[in-house]
Amino acid sequence: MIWQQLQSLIGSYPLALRGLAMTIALSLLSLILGTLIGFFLGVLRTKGNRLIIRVIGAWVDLIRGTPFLVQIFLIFFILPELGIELDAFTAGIIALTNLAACFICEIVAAGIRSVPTGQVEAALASGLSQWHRMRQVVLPQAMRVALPPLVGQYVLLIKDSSVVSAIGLTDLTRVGWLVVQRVPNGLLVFAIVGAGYFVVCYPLILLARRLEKNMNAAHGEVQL
Amino acid sequence: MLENFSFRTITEYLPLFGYGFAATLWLSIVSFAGALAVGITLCAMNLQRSQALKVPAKIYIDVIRATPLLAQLYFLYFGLPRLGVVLPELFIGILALSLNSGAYVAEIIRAGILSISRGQVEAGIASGMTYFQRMRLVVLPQAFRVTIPPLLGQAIVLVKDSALLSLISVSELTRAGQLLASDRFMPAEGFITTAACYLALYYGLKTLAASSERWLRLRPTGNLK
Amino acid sequence: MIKFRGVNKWFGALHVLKDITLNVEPREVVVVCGPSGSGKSTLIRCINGLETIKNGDLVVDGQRLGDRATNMTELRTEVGFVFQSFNLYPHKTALENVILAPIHVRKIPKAEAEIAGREMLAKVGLADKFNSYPAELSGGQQQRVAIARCLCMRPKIMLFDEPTSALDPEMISEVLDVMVGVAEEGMTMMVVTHEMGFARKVARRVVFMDAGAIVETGPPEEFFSNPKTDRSRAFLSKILRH
Amino acid sequence: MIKFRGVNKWFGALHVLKDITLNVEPREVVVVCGPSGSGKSTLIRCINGLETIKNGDLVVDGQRLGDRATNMTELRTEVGFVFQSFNLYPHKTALENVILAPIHVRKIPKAEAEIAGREMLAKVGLADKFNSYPAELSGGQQQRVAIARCLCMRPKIMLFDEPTSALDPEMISEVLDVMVGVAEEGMTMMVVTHEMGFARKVARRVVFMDAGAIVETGPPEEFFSNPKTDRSRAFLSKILRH
Amino acid sequence: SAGTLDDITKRGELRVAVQTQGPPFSMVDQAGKRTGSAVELAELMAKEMGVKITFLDFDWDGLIPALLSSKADLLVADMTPTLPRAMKVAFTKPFMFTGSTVFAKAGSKFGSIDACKAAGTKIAVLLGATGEKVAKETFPDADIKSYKGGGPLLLDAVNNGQADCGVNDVSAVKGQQAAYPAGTFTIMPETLSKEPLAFATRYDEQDLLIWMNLFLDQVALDGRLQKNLDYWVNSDAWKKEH
Ligand SMILES: Nc1ncnc2c1ncn2[C@@H]1O[C@H](COP(=O)(O)OP(=O)(O)OP(=O)(O)O)[C@@H](O)[C@H]1O
Ligand SMILES: Nc1ncnc2c1ncn2[C@@H]1O[C@H](COP(=O)(O)OP(=O)(O)OP(=O)(O)O)[C@@H](O)[C@H]1O
Ligand SMILES: [Mg+2]
Ligand SMILES: [Mg+2]
Repeated sequence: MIWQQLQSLIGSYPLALRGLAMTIALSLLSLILGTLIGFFLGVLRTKGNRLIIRVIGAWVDLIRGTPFLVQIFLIFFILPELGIELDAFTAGIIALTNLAACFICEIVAAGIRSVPTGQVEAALASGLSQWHRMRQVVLPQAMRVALPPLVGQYVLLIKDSSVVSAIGLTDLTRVGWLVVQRVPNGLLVFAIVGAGYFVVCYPLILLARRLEKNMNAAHGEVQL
Repeated sequence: MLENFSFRTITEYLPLFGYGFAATLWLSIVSFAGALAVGITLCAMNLQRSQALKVPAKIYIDVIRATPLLAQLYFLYFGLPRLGVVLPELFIGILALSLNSGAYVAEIIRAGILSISRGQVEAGIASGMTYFQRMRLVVLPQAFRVTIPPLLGQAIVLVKDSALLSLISVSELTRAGQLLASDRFMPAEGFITTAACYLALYYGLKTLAASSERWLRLRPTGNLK
Repeated sequence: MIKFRGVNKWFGALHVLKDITLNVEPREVVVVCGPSGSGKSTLIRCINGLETIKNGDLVVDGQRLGDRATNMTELRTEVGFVFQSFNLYPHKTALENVILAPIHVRKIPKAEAEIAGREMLAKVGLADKFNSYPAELSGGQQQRVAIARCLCMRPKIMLFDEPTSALDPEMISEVLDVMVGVAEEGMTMMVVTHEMGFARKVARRVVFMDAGAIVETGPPEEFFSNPKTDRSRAFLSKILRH
Repeated sequence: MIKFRGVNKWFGALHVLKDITLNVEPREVVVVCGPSGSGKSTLIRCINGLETIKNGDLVVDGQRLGDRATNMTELRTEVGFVFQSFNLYPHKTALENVILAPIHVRKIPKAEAEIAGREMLAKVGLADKFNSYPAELSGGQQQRVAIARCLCMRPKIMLFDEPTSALDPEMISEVLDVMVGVAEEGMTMMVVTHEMGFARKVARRVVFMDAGAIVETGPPEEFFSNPKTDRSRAFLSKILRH
Repeated sequence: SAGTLDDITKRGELRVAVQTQGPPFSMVDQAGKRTGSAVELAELMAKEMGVKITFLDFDWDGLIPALLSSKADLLVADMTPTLPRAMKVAFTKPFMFTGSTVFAKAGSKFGSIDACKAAGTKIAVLLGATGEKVAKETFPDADIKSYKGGGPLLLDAVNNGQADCGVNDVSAVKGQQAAYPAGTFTIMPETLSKEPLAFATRYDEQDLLIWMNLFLDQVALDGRLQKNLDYWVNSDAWKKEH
């Protein structure tokens, strides 16, 4: 029986590859866009005017505080009522990008806040403009602090991307649901789905750990 | 969908949402307590010198972080019965959430402990404290303060993750919204009400995190030169 | 060059600068000393606008601070500032630290800035450290890079906030030597320091502050040998005792 | 009391302690000085086992370090250590800092420990700061709490690693005064410091280290006025110049 | 105003929302191609309209929103047209009738409907499906567990022992047990209810609704409906080819 099921599963590999490709495409696109927007928002969150800071803060709270599924539904099904018609892929990218940007914004803001004020003052004292202070002095140092949690967040976002299957995109998790209709063995099917995510996520986790270690080495690692 | 948004139907389903809210709340609390236990154990293993304890903890944490909760949940739900262990769904759900969040909690606590300066540990060594005295009297009380805000952040994640338990027939908040959507075909009403409930939980936890942070800042710790 | 007239400053309820009036002439070297928390750092940080003043007049290089017409960024390029904790950019090499502001603020071509930067680093005795990162340098070397970084902007005024107090004893002299060199070339300088040897050698005036006010001013020989107020006497007895 | 015989230590490829031989008698006060990186900290950290030695003999209070029979935890209760950066426990008040080890290591009842702790804090001049947290104390006050914390364990030996070098100039004297008091009560002390006034006043011997080796030892008067080696002469010229 | 049918003709495309709830109605075969009884009926509809067909594949959660927000023209699934549901969407005539049945693992003590009525029996149903309602009425003392994700998971749950028996649409159960070795399950001969299955459109698509009803009449008359049901629902014939 298991043997039969396995055979049947192996036959589904084109579907699985398509799902994996969809997961990777969704994640890659939205992570790149989300990182860019997240950086921009993160800088505004620490340096912008008070109103902007509050608006960004409220938006981040709203996105972090509600289920991602609901966000996708609103974008895909409710936006058309306001005249914004989107196909499923675009809607998925927008929802994931928005989610990514909100989390990344917080990480970047924390990184910027961790740069010692002395650094900003030194830049200020030598007459560097706000843009150069950010670009040359603050961001490169904030990056060192932000990079490990950023990569860690990528892993979480890749896993969150599975929710977009609710609006009809056939990603890796969705393939699991489709296959389990024909091969009704939840354990086997979702173990394989899990392995698919592992293949994508584990290198990122290793990267995050590596970055963290480099940072600690630079700051002198603490031993107990 | 929005122009016929029916608040009246929502009020009809309100008791169901109330029940779901309470269920999500208590099973999140229990799962988080479990996650703390799992996390502390894993972290203790991870900080040992012995590779026999360290390596399994590391592998566990990596595997949990690199795979989706859904896969872990099904792994327990369909896997345990094959080993002859049949447990109620609720129990399996709480177990899965605890085991999943525990891996993240372990990393948070580890970061907290490692953030304590070497000098603090040395001061303990120099005054003749044993390893456990140092941990208990010097390191952990300080690490505890550092970890409270990120732990509450993890609690927020856990509350939202608990929605997945509706898949293994645990009735909670998400389930209430789905019922409204499938009985009455009112998805907008169902999901927006669900989202509002989660948002309320989120703000509760966030307020707690903010006030704990303020409390921690009031109590002088001070980064010394 | 620097003119304080009736300057006051508060941090919340704390009155940190009380009615400060002080005049620093071009090419003059002034040493500021006083107990911890007396407002020395605040005083010199006001000069290049790292702190803003509440009332009174503060005129630097002919421009009144707080005026609309005064372009702070431009003014700051004329005023160098050396910090107690060096504040070198840790992600840039010594040379990159030195040429960053000339390139982006003074808009000097990179090649040209590099030549000037190397020259300046050589002048402070770091000809062999162009490509070292701050973390690879000793404290004394870092502070000398910081001084070179200021000098490279060719400022008219240089401010130092306890430039040697984070250094090991043997490194102090190498930094002070560089500062003496700068002073002797005719730079206008205000230096917060407790290094009395330095004050004796190059300062034209010592300013003693306590609790936010200037208590005593005078030439160093007079101030050290014959302090006029009880407070300065008590202070000097503490720091000179060992 | 402390006996180094042919002690060597490496950090990786770096030979930090080279064939150290040194004897500290009971009630003797020894000052260790030398350039940064010469191994002073490493030397005294070996004494209470914060660092382990590679070879040679190190006997403290009659017990040989590295021996199976030697209980390091017990030995450490007899050896107090004062750090350059104080290392007070930031989550405990001054009094709690002082009584923590007596209660948990010496197993003294809390009430009794509190009485002794208050007494000790009063002795270092902090009778009004029992319930202050470290962050509420100045550097000099923090270092005095750290000294009281050691004294409360009633150690036979006290080790100080640059106890005043993180302090503002006026706070140095209050800490040194306390240390002079401890020395005069007959404590065996090894002090890494560059405070020559302190060395002159209480040290019986000054040990000068360079590049991991003891280069010169002698009574302070002799060492300061008439250093025997070129290296100690160069070093002294640097730190005494200002 | 132009009706939906005009829109479809102009677009050249019929957009159909489906849920992949499992054989025999809607499934994905090994090659990844969408197929099943309901799917083939929809394809037939498009053929008769002379347009191409696009399937939009949703979860149960997304199915109704897709129709209501006009992402899809119609909804093709094994959906029971209940009266509360019909308050929101317009159902066609039923294309077939079925009923909920009870199944259990072969050889278990749950061999009859009465045996399943025992208090505490764990009964697996699909969330939101009619089987859920029926089970609640028929087994008031049982422990009803609602699953999401399609009928096959009910079989898996019963097979694994997470539930004692399951309640679902009889044709679905018969179709889905095909994935297991023959004789794994006992399917009770009685049906608990008689339920129509119908397609759904919106009430603002009256022209489409009329057309679909006509279509169902036509295919019933010319035997194409029966052929479809015989192939997919009333026999195992499909299993050989899919
Ligand atoms: N940003 C700030 N906010 C509130 N109070 C401040 C701030 N900066 C300094 N102060 C306070 O203002 C007073 C004067 O500080 P300032 O740093 O100018 O003293 P200082 O003479 O430089 O002391 P030190 O020798 O310790 O550097 C101190 O009491 C200090 O606590
Ligand atoms: N844990 C360590 N690992 C590797 N090298 C070390 C370590 N601790 C110290 N060193 C190196 O050993 C040498 C001696 O260090 P030590 O701290 O004993 O010098 P020191 O005389 O106390 O200097 P300072 O006056 O700067 O405190 C230095 O070159 C230092 O870089
Ligand atoms: Mg200052
Ligand atoms: Mg040292």
